[in-house]
Amino acid sequence: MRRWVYWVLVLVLAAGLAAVPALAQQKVITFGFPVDYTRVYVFVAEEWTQGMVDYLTLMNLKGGVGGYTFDWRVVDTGNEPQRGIEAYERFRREGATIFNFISTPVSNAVAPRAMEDGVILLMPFHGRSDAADGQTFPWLFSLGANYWSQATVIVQHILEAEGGNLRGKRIGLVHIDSPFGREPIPVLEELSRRLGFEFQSFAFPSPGTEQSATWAQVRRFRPDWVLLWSAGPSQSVGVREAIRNGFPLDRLVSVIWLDEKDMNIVGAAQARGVKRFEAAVPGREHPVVQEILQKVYQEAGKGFGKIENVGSTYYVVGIASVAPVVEAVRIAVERFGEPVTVDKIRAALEMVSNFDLNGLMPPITITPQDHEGGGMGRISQWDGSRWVPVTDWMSAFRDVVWEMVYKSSAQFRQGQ
Amino acid sequence: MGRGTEPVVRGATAALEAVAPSPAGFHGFDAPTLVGLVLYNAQHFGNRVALREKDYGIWQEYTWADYARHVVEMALGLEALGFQPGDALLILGDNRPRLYFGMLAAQLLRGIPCPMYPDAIPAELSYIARRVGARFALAEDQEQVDKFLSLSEGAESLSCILYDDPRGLSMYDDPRLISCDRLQALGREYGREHPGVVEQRVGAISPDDIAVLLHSSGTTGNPKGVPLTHRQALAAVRNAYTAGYFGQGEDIVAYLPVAWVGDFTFSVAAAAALRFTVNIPERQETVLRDLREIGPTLYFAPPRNWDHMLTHVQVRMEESGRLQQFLFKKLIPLAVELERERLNGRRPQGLLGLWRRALRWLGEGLIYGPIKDHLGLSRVRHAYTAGEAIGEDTFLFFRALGVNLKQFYGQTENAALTAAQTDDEVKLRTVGRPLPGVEVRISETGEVLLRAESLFSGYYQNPQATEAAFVDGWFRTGDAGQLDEDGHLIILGRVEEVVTTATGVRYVPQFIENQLKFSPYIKEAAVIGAGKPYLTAIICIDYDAVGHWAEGRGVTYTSYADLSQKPAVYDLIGEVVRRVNAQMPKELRIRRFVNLHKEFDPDDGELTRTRKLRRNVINEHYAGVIEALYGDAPQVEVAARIVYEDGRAGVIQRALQIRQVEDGP
Amino acid sequence: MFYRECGVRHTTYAADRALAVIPFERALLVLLIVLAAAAPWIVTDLFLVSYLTPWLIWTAAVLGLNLLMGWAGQIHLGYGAVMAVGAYTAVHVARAGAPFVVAVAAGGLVAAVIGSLFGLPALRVRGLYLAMSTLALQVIVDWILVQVPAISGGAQATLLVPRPHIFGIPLVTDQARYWTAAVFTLLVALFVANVRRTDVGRALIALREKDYAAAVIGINVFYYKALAFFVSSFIGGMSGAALAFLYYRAVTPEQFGLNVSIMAVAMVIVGGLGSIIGSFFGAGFILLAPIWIEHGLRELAAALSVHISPSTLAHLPLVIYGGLITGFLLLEPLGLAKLYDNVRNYLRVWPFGYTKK
Amino acid sequence: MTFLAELAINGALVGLMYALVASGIVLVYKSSGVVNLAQGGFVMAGAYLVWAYIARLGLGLIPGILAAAASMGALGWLTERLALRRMIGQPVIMILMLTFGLEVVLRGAVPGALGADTKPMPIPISQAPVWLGDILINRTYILGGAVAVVMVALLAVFFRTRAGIAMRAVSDDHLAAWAVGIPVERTVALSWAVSGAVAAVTGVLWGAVQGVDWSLSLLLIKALSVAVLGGLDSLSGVVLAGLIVGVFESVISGYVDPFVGGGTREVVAAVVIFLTVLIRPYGLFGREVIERV
Repeated sequence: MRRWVYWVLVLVLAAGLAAVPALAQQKVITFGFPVDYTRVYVFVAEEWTQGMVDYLTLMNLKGGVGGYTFDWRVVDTGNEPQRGIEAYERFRREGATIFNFISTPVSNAVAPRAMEDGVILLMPFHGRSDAADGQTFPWLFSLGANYWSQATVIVQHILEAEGGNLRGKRIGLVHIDSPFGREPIPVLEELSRRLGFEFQSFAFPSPGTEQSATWAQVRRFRPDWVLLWSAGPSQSVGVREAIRNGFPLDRLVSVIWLDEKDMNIVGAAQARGVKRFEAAVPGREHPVVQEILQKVYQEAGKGFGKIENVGSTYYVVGIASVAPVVEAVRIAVERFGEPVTVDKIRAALEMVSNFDLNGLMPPITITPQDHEGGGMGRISQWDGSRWVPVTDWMSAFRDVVWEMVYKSSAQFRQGQ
Repeated sequence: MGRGTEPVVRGATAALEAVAPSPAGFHGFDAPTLVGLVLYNAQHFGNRVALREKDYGIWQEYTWADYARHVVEMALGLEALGFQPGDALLILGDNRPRLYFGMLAAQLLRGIPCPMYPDAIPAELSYIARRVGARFALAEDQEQVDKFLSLSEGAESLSCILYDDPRGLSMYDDPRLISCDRLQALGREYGREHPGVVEQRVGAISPDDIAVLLHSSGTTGNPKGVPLTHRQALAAVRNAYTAGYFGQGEDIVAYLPVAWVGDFTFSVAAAAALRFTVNIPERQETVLRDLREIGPTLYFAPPRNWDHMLTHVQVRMEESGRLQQFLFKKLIPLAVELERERLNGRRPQGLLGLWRRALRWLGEGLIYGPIKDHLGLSRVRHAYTAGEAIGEDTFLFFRALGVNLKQFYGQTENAALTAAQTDDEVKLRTVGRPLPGVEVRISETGEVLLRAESLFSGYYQNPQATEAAFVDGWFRTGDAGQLDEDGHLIILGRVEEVVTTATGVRYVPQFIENQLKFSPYIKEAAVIGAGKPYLTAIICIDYDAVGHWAEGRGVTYTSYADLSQKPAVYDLIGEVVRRVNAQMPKELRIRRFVNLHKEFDPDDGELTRTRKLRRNVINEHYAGVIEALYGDAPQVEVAARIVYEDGRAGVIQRALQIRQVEDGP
Repeated sequence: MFYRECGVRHTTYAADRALAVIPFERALLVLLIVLAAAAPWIVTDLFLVSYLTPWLIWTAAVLGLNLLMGWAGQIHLGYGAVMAVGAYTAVHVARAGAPFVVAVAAGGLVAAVIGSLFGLPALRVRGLYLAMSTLALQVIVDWILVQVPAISGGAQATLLVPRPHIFGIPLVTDQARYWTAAVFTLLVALFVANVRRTDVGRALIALREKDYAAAVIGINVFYYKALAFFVSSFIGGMSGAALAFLYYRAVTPEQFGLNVSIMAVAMVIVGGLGSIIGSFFGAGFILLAPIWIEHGLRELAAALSVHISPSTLAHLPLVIYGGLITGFLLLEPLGLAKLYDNVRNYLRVWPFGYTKK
Repeated sequence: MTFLAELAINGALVGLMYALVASGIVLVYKSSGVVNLAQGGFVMAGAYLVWAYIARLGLGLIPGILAAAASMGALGWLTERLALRRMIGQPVIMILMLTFGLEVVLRGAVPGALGADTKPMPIPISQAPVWLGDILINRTYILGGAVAVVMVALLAVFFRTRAGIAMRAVSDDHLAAWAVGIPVERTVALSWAVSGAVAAVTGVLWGAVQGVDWSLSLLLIKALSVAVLGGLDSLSGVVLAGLIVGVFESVISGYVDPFVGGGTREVVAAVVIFLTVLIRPYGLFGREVIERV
């Protein structure tokens, strides 16, 4: 018994230690996906990673891009910065040049290293919102609407729904009490000054599985609209509380983190009407998703995860977060020629223009100044079985967003 | 001088120049007295460590300067108390620095230090006290003080009892008691009042003054006083040094009784002449552990200690892990074999030899080195044994480990040093060549005779014994021996031990007993046969070894007596006896033996203090058993007389089994 | 086998209680220090950056906690908060322009003051109740960190750590950071080792065994408990600062959350309560085992070409890791230090089976 | 006023549900003096099992819950049998760490085997609110609070039964209980089994509130606070402590949050604990000097 335990320990640890970094092959671009599979980002990590890897697999099956194929390393970080750093350092030495951590704390902890090391760090829908500032953060790429942009898009939708006038209206923000949850507050405050609506925020502490007191406060505020700003299990709790409190669900707009599973937990039918911000088109109708289903899953049998996940909300987010990089590799080969280096990819990323993957995602245009790519998104609504778009791709109040970005990045530079 | 601020000692150094004028060459032989050497060392090597004693858990060090200061202060204190030249100072206790200081202090005053065995009983004490007319005694602690105080007969003259360790003595109000601290304070005061007295005293000592009065172990009758002069003691040291027996500045352990000649020669004489560092263990019980901390470079132990160490190693190896046992069982026989070949003058040859040498080298790291380290022997340059014959297994085991174990031969009368094996000439059966300066001759009766500068001049106040001990100026050692073709001395046993059976066969019982005792399971053995038709033996089992052996085989037992009578134990001992018998001529084989229910005990007078058998006592105590051994009965009833702690005596009846191992001719 | 103790004798009590009395161990210590100093040339920089550096700093932190838990016997579930206070203080002080060493010391000092507050309940309660009250304080400190943007660093709640300088030399390379961490940990280890040998250390141990009894024999329980919390928090604060400067390079509240506190306690226990070497082992085990198990399993799965879903593969290490903690405690409740001690004793008494005194 | 009442009532009901989690801890502590840090993991495992039995194996709701409770009881019993029994006599902190290790194992094994994504707890409770005048009360909480009260009452009754009395005796003094012939080991194992079953029921309720995933194990912290506040070895103390924590959290955060602009809920609980320990070191109903450090 005793010996058995020792041997298992020795074996596993030795294997971990002996995992010698393999040298990167020729003409391969390696991604590092050290993601949080087991902690806070459990709700999204599996599908998101699956989307990213399946898209890369599809590219490989189609012969790669400009002669380059893709490789990837996936590992769990448990949302712990030190494990993220370890994975980053390890994968970087294994040749990975493009990272996506799907974890704000880990991304933020790695960011200073990535910028020193010259490694591309993707931060779509997590990490630093001010990564949009390409001047300050040349190596960080938001590649999608950051939370400030999401807030403006949602307010824009409310503005349109209310007929262009929000004066006298009340908008509440129910958010998890964390930096992420508090992020939209200054934007909403600024917009409330501009548009004349009354704004109040309601925080609930992490993990947010108990929100009755918060919603009692919300009810007292009698809001016309409520923005739901959390992620994971607390989201369905929030929707439920809204239902219980008799709040009309079509006036409940969530940040990007609300998906089909949340709706099922609430009760698919009961949740009818909930709105959310959307940054990619869910479902299996899109040709790219169809292609993945057919080539990756049916023909090659190389799907990275469960086939049921294909086309889910977070799955397509995954596709949308690597597709621009693949596009950048194509541009790099075209414009700068071989060999493609990380610097060239970075430069090429800043040339990605009006890229929307045949409509799977909003058109994105990245420039050396703007690493967010325009901050576009749309609002969709749960019809009881699926998400139906209620607006077109749009962006709004860019000046407010950029003001926030510059303020925040200035703060960062101060500390440098 | 280290702490030479004190005028007394500074005075002494000036006087010293007269006594020890020339440090040229090996200074020890130019300076003729021990105390002079100590003062010389204090002057020239004042900061070197002379003594180390473990006390309160750490090693308290005394430099030569400290040594000399203590000696001088004690001497002056004694003088202040009225100590006169020729006065004896009885010294009683375990090895303590103060006891050595006291010895030298007495020498400084031309007195006679008279160390005694610490486990001596009052009867012995009072005999010696009476013989030397002692007025002064130096006791280690309360226990020894009590012994002196209890002396009534023969010790009327005892007027002053000094003690070292004051624990438990604060309530004593006997006016004769004086602590050593007080003595030294007195001495300092006396020195201030009598400037120059130290120089005078030092100047007055003669090399022919008695340096110590020892008592021969006295296998029979009362002990005889053996006075040794400075000259004789130093001659012994010189002889040994010239033979390469000692080096300079050795680390030695002082754990054998102060009253034993070896301790005097090693820890006092040689230590002073060759500037040894003498290490004193915390207590007798901690010797083995302290030995490891000391890591002596020169180590003496009687054969029984070596046997004990071997048993200790074997017993602990049996309790060790499988890997260790495997290595031990592979590597030790190899080393023993190599050593045996080496002693026989053969060197490993060829590929096999290379392989075995490689294994030996490996074994040094894996087994030999660690064992030596555990035993405290890894720094030993010279290891010696003497007193009686050492078992071949034991001897070879330690030599195989790489301990340079050698035998020597000596007696109290010759300051312990008569003959010794040298590094190049170790023969299993001999005790080596006579030391340079010692002449050895074998008399017609086979007795070993001696002549040497180190030899004493006569027994203390005992002209009769002195007369009997010398023949034509040669000293009769009383040992039966012979010289082999290389001039090596072979000791067979005591002359008087040669006994004859009823059938006229001559033998030395001790020799057979030693053969038996080489087994780890036998602690003591008495071979009986004088005037009897055949040989029998009384065996005392080794409680630890046999007990351990029994535990390993599921034999349960409650006590020594119980264990000794177990049939399985009889089988075990019977096997040992059979093996010894196999090496003996047919008429010298042991036919029957009995396992005694107790060990022979010096307190019962069955052993001497040096643990030699007192045959007459044994014959008397166990007459019934001996009778049964020569009968047919399978067992015998004994009335065991036991003495309780409080002194009362009682009798216990016991049945002892008798085992037949050999049929008659 | 390697432990040769013949001739090792002490002529003073100081020598008897020296840190390493056996020559072999002294040699081992020197060898380890030399190896540690030469590590940048021996191990890969991945090893240096990802394992050695955080392991050493964590060890320093664990030593601080062990001082409190192992010697003074006080349970502390809010150590992460103490480290956070140290880290944030140091970073803010450094951002205000103070040199690295000053910043770390300031972090330690502020952490010590706030950490002493954690000790307040210890004056009244012990055991689980103390655990709960320190846990409560962890929650409170966490909350303040997150709530006050001036502390946490604005909307992103990430504070970039200024580049540390030591006497004007910037610590830019991984090697420099590693060496600084190594020296820091060595100093902390020496300090803690020496505390153990002093009257303070013995007073703390008396407290641990039974504080009433300690009070009876004249130990000022109040003073020593407060002292233990102060010193331990000081070390914790400095370690937090060291982590921020030498490893994370950016501080976020997640780096010092409740799970970090539990992790620190786990390091102490798995390593061995009251053991210095155990602190090294415990920190290494708890910090690195999950990582290596994760990679190890991944490599094994790849080598055996077994397809396991990435999510399951991510959860397996937790099972193994938790199983190891449980298994270790069942088999060796005294922690890894005891395991080391077993090996040490095995070799010390070699070739014998046990020590006989 | 209605706002206050609503906060208080919902808070009280949630507090009762905390108390239910905590009762599992108290149960084990009472019999063996061990604080089970894996209780959160047990709750999570229980919820997962209920989900798995119902959604995967197609059991009905009640059979599913019963089966899960039985499985969790077995798990609790095994835990004691294989791990805790071997730790008797070890310092408290070691045993704490052991149960923490178990928690880690559960957190890896259960989601790893059954899927890490959040699952709905398939119990049919309407989301429609219950209105009590102007006061809105959460149906799940009503059910939860009711179950909690019933369960704690059942446990209280259980302590009047033969096995329960044996358990109380064991909690008082292991040796003495042994001496009078109470099977101490079996009793301790029983308490673990019951606590496992309670965890399954708790898992159903909390799973219905927040969905089934690993984050259920986070309930441990809250439950631990409640248990300590109640005094660790008192069931009535746990109920009261649950009410206090629930009400205080709810009411204070309801009034204070808007001013500080953050969620004060957890901090309120923390402050309550901190102050309790300072003022009443052994909780509300705890026996003094019961810790065995």
